[in-house]
Amino acid sequence: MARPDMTRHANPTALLALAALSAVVLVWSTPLLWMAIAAFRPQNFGGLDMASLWPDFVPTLDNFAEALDSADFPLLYLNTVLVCLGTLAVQLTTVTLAGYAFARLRFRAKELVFYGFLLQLMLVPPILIVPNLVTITRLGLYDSLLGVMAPYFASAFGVFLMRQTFRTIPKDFEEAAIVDGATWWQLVWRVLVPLARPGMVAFGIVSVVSHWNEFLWPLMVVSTPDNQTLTIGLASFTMGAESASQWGVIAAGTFLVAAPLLAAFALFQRQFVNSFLFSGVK
Amino acid sequence: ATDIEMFFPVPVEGKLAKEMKNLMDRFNAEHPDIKATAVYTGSYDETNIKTRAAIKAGRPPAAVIMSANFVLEYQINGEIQPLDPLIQADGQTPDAFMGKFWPALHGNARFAGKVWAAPFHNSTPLLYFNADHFKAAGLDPNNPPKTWAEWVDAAKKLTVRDGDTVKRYGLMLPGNYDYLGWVMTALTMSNGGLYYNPEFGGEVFYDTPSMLGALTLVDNMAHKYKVMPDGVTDGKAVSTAFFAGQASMVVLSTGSLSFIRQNMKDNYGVAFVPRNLRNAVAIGGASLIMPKGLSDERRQASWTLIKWLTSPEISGHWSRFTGYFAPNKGAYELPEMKTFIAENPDAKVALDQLQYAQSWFATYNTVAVRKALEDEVQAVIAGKKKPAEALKAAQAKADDIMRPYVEQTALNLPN
Amino acid sequence: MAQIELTDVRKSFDTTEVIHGVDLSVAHGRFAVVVGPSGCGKSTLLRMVAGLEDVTAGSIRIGGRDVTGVEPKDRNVAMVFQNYALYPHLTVARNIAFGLELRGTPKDEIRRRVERAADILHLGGLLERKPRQLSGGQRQRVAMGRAIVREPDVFLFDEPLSNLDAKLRVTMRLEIKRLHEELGATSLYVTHDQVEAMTMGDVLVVMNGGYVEQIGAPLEVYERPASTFVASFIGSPPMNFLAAEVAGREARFGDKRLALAGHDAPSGRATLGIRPEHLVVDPETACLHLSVRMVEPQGAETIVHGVALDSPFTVRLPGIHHIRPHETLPLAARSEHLHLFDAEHGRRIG
Amino acid sequence: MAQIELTDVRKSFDTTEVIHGVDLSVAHGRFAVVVGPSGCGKSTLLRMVAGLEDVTAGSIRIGGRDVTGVEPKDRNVAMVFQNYALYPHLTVARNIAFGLELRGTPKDEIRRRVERAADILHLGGLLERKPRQLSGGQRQRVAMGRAIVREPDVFLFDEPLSNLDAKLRVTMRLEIKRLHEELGATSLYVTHDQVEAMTMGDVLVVMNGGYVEQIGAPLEVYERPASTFVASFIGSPPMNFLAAEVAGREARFGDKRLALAGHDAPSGRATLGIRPEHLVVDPETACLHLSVRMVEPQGAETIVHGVALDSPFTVRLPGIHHIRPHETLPLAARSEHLHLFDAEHGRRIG
Amino acid sequence: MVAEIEARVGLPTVLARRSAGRRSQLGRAALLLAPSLVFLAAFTYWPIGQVIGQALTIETFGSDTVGYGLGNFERLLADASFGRALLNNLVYALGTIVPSIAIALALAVGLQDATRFNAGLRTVVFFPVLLPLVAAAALFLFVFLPGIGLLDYYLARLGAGSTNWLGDPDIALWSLIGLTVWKNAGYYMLFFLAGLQAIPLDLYEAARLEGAGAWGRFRRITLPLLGPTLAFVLVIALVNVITQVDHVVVLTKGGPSDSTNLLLFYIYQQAHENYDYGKAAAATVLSVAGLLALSLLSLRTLERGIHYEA
Ligand SMILES: Nc1ncnc2c1ncn2[C@@H]1O[C@H](COP(=O)(O)OP(=O)(O)OP(=O)(O)O)[C@@H](O)[C@H]1O
Ligand SMILES: Nc1ncnc2c1ncn2[C@@H]1O[C@H](COP(=O)(O)OP(=O)(O)OP(=O)(O)O)[C@@H](O)[C@H]1O
Ligand SMILES: [Mg+2]
Ligand SMILES: [Mg+2]
Repeated sequence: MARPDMTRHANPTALLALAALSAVVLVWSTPLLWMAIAAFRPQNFGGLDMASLWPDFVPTLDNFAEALDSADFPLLYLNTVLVCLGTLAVQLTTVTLAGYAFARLRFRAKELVFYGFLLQLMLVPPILIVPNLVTITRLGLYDSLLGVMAPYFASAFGVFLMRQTFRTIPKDFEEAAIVDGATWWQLVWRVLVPLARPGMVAFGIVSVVSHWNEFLWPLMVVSTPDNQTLTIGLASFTMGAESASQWGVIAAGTFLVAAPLLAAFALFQRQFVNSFLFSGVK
Repeated sequence: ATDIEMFFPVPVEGKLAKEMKNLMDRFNAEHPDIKATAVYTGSYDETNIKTRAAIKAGRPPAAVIMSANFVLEYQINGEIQPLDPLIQADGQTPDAFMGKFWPALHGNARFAGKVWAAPFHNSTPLLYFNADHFKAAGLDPNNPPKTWAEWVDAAKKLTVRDGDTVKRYGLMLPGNYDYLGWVMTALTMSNGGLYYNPEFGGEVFYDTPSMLGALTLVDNMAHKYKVMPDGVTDGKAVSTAFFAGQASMVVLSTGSLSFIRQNMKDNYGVAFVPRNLRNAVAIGGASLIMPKGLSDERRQASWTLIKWLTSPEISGHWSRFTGYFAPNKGAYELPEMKTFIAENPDAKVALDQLQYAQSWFATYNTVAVRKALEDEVQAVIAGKKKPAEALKAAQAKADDIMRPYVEQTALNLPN
Repeated sequence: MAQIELTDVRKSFDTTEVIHGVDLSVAHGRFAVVVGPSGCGKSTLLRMVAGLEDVTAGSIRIGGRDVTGVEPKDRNVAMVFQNYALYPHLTVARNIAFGLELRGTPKDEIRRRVERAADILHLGGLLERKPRQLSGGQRQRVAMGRAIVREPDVFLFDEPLSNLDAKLRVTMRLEIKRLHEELGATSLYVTHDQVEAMTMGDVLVVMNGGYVEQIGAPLEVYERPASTFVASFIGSPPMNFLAAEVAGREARFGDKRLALAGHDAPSGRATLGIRPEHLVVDPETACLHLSVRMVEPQGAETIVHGVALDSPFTVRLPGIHHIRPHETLPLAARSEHLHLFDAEHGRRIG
Repeated sequence: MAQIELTDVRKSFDTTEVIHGVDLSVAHGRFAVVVGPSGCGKSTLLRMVAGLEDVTAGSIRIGGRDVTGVEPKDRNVAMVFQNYALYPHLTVARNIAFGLELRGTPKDEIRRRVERAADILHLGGLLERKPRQLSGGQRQRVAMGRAIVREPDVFLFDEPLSNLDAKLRVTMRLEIKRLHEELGATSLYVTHDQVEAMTMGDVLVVMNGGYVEQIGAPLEVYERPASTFVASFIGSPPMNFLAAEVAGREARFGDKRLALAGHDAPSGRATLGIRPEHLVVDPETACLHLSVRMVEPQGAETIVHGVALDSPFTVRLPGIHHIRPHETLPLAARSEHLHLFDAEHGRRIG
Repeated sequence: MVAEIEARVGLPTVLARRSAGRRSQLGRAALLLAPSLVFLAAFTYWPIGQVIGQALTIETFGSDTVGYGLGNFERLLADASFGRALLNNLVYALGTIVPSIAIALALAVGLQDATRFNAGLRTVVFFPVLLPLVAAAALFLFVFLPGIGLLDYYLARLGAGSTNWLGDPDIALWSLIGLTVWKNAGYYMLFFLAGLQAIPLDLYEAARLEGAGAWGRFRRITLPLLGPTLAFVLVIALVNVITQVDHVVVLTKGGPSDSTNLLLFYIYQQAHENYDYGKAAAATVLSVAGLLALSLLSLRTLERGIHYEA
């Protein structure tokens, strides 16, 4: 939705605001810009100008080659995609159902149960490692992608988001469907779920981004190299304790990992923002 | 075939992970009845967490390449098994088994009367210096500083100033946790000290003259001579500064050797960590351990793998690839290794220093006890505290952390 | 045969009763309009018939069957909502087909029926559009389509035209009427617009505050409103009221008297009602003098607002009149156009 | 003195011109109503006067001052929005006081003025409520309050009544009119409801597709619409049109002829217009026979829809008539009630 | 289905409806919540139970239980490092939440027009959110590198001297705060963008006519109407400053001299470095309780704000 320009008449305040905005954006983009340049900079362990943002060199793909060589990237991508989408698929189910229940149904102790859900957000990860690994092992999911996903199958954040989304959907739609003869599950799947899509997209972004970039938990659960995810592959050359400073390779590797998300966001950012708009978070 | 998995961290470079996989393929080819998988498990710390979590979850790995100074705690907590029975089953004595490794490595592998680990790759701190800077400052790169006095002198000469701002530091020491403790151990030992009681996991020697001297040296470098940056410098920052010619001398692990060798543009040299009273450093690196709770079959397969990985040939191969030194003395008898040493005299320096190396710091709650000192040393480096008060505080804190253990052991007196 | 019968239907939300016992019967094929001011309970009544609200007491029968506790989907009713409630993610065709799909009607049958509905409603070219690509009137027609395609026993409408502009409202009200004549299904139509009510209904149900005030044919209600409330609600501008004294066949107000031919009202205080359109300017027979305050020329007629006998008073004169504020209009009314209500409760007395 | 003058005002969004050069002058204290179908540019015109939209070409003067490039806040205009735009987080009192607070009016003065506005608009008891606790009509009044409290030179209204129900619309339109008479500020009022336009305006500005079709007093526009568009837009039900042949002082359509007394139309094809209210049922003088399709009794009058000479045709008869579909009504019209438009462009020709 | 209807019709109608209405909702709710609850039970409530149990269990070294009680809490509260971590976290919370929300809000307001250019800028600002932690930490080591790093390199051009961003205990926490603000502002911006679009434009226009300047409109309309969004973002931000600080700890491991030790890392240390599960659990219980209390407070505001909408 295009909004008319509210600072159309140039005045000092507007200019000041514009300047501040530019400054912020500059600060925000600099590390990224550097990363982009460093990724293409030939290995340079001598100069003082490693931080230079001026591409005064012949770009090279060596850094990417080296990063790619450090791990089986196609497999890592595949595993990561599986984890993200698998998690999301289950989450969307659980979160939609629960979100609907909290938004629309009347039952006793609703508030209390809801806060019980929110508890999930507050837990700190390090304390969960051992108990969850024990549970995962008992379920026979140790060293499997399913084991990586399982703890996230319920999502308090998602339930919250979907609850807000459902609340913004006019009751008329439901009542129309009821009169038209919908059973309650037809109501949920054929009317509410399609209407709640923005909320799902918004949640999808949050969920995929966080699982795409997750490191510690996959590292704990997965043992077979065939089951490892991108961040683990990336860590093998960014986190060495005694390692020297291969900034170029690190930058290239980071790009490799972040590129799909970045591309997706750049392409669909309007839809993303809109999905947050309609998701009832406002 | 028996499936076994081995956890391994990558302490240096991404390439290692790949090479480890090659090694495993080779092992599996040579041992058709065993299928070993090398599992990359992050840094040393993460490997530690994962190992423990896996043990708690009832899925212990068959072998782990574990930071050598964590081994003691696994033994204290009863989570690993001694290797003695396996050694003996091979018709060997533990003495003979350990005898294959450099003596400096024994302390962190064999204690409390048993063999708990097999050294896999090891390191010591080394002094790296920029030979070009040496020449420019009128120093002889072939005769690097050997004593603290020469060291200070060299550092002063190498430091380049522009008014009040320093353009180039004469010396940089890694000051992040873990690295700092290791460097301090080296300095204390070089000052005649011990740092901790290698025979008992409940005692550290922080508040001692030898440590005070070492810390005072560091303090002076930073604040009196101003040849070293004020405040903590991360290990990675140190190596970057060294590459960039911003630091003329640095203390880094021998593990960085091959990387520096391959990428350094300026001429460089390596030397022993300078001494005050004696030449001495602590070893670093990792050993192979075997968690408890393995089936006989897996235990045997794991043992086969451990022996294979620590054999002279593999040990030497890995050493050449990584820059760590090979713990197995036999490795250096092999022709490839001899050629390698001849071609890379800097590797020889590391090896030579090994003669003077001692065990690595390991106590009950190693990390916390070490951190007790490191926090205080960092405060000194940052100019927040004086060495004497810092060491008192460190000692008190460390004693406090170790108290439960001490009370159950050394102070658990018969009534 | 699908007549609707409500027997002493009551509804409470929590502890507040908002429908206080409604009896209503709509014969098969009739078009009943429920009209009343905002908040009087029209929607609630309709929603109880649809099954969207529970009935607190009483019973509802459709086509003779007691549906009081029956699920909405088993009542075979269709409803058109005020905001149309078109599913934004479905095309017009799928919106219309939705109810049939839910029931698992065969594909062919659905296509046939949707096409027929589209024909009836002139939606031919729009079937593949999404609701947001439609104008208000088109949306309204799609909502109708969704209702008729199911061939329900009963149609329910909740202010289906209130979101349209004035012109379109007129057009659509004719269209709905035409549709009803074509389909002949029993309909219950809720509105607060008395013009809609008058023009569309076979039967008018006038509600007020949870009670039914009057049920009857539109003109019957217009001609013999049962109460001052109905009298003022039906007809625009609303009926004028004067406090009067009835004595025999005469009504007195101020210093005037008016013969009450054909009225059988008891003597005593009463409220006299005269519709604005029943007053004529006639200096000869004038029984009232209107002091003009404001004039609304509407072209076809002129509405004159003013004060007579200390009460606000409105006159509706056909055609164009050049009347200015502060003039005085002498007004006459015919006796048969007078309404009498009891002074206390406003019930019709003659 | 705050007359509004627009001189050849044009507006383009991107490359599309939506206002094609409007000249308009509203004298001080007059109430001008801009009326036209949806999308014709009414709001855009109003917003340009308010300063909320830039003017692409032309100039706007308020009270003689050229305000074309002036910030909205410096134009001393107040505007009532269609959705009222009440600040949901502020009480009624603070909503009304908002503009004054911004200008740093002293607290006392604000209180005094808010109270006066509340008095005028009967908002007394509501001052501490939040907008969501108000009914539609109350919100509308608060929006008015917000406008009048600033004592602006010019009032702008953008369909302020379109969100109210029928009854309330009638009441509020009288109220706004009364208020205007009380305050006397120049007003520009946008609506698409021709009844509002007719009854409220001193001046009517009829727009269509970005052009002004006619400017004039309401009755003038009603009596002599400048085009078929105006003729059909002003008046409800809309004017009936028939294709006719003008020859001399006679119009022929079908096999009928009608004398055109007082019309000076050139001979040739033309469109003949007759308003529904100007037809009478008269078998004697009938010139048209209406085949009845639908009857809408409205109490005070009866609207009859049907077909005559193959064109849809509507008749508005005063009072109650019991006419049934399929009857035929003989209709007569008086010559002075006929309108003639050129057949091609629909401009008035007599 | 038919049988069900018949059964119901047979009952006295009022009674049947009543019970049908109420019971089916509770049952349905249970059915809908069940999938989530199963996973929550396994991966949230069970660990919480264990943590609470652990917090109340007194152990000696080697994990031998010697009793139950509040001993762990006593030890925790007596631990200076915990106090330090708590204080650091407080500074970190204030230092990150306030500026990142302020910047996010400013960015959202500045970038709310959906032009192509703004879309690009939004992507730039959002990008840090997409950056994997394991890499971000390594990269920021470079950014903060004294003398050579990105920050010093360009600050030097502005005439500033070299700063030991991560090595100076007085500065390190603030460097990390800067990093966190950089990383999170884009995320919060997204929510604000959504919130902004929900504010009717005509409110701004009304305010403009009444004489409100850009700042006046922001302060008097945007800010109050964004209340619910603000509350929501606040909850997220609060949760983040406790549970999402890995990039911080990976960079400095809490150092130097504990100056960047935060609650989460303290818990991590207790659990995984010192094997003091009791203390770790006690700290967890306290932090979860605190977070929950604060979040509920914020959520209340959120729910209240929703009623602005008519
Ligand atoms: N779900 C509900 N809970 C509580 N009270 C309600 C509920 N629905 C309606 N009411 C109340 O019941 C009364 C009748 O409401 P209803 O919606 O039927 O009125 P209506 O005649 O349709 O009005 P409108 O013309 O404004 O739509 C009102 O007082 C309303 O406040
Ligand atoms: N911001 C805008 N950008 C592009 N086109 C616009 C914009 N605002 C209005 N228009 C177009 O300008 C024309 C006139 O719009 P305007 O809103 O003035 O009509 P209106 O007469 O007020 O209609 P309505 O009765 O529906 O309010 C329409 O075609 C509309 O699509
Ligand atoms: Mg209603
Ligand atoms: Mg408009």
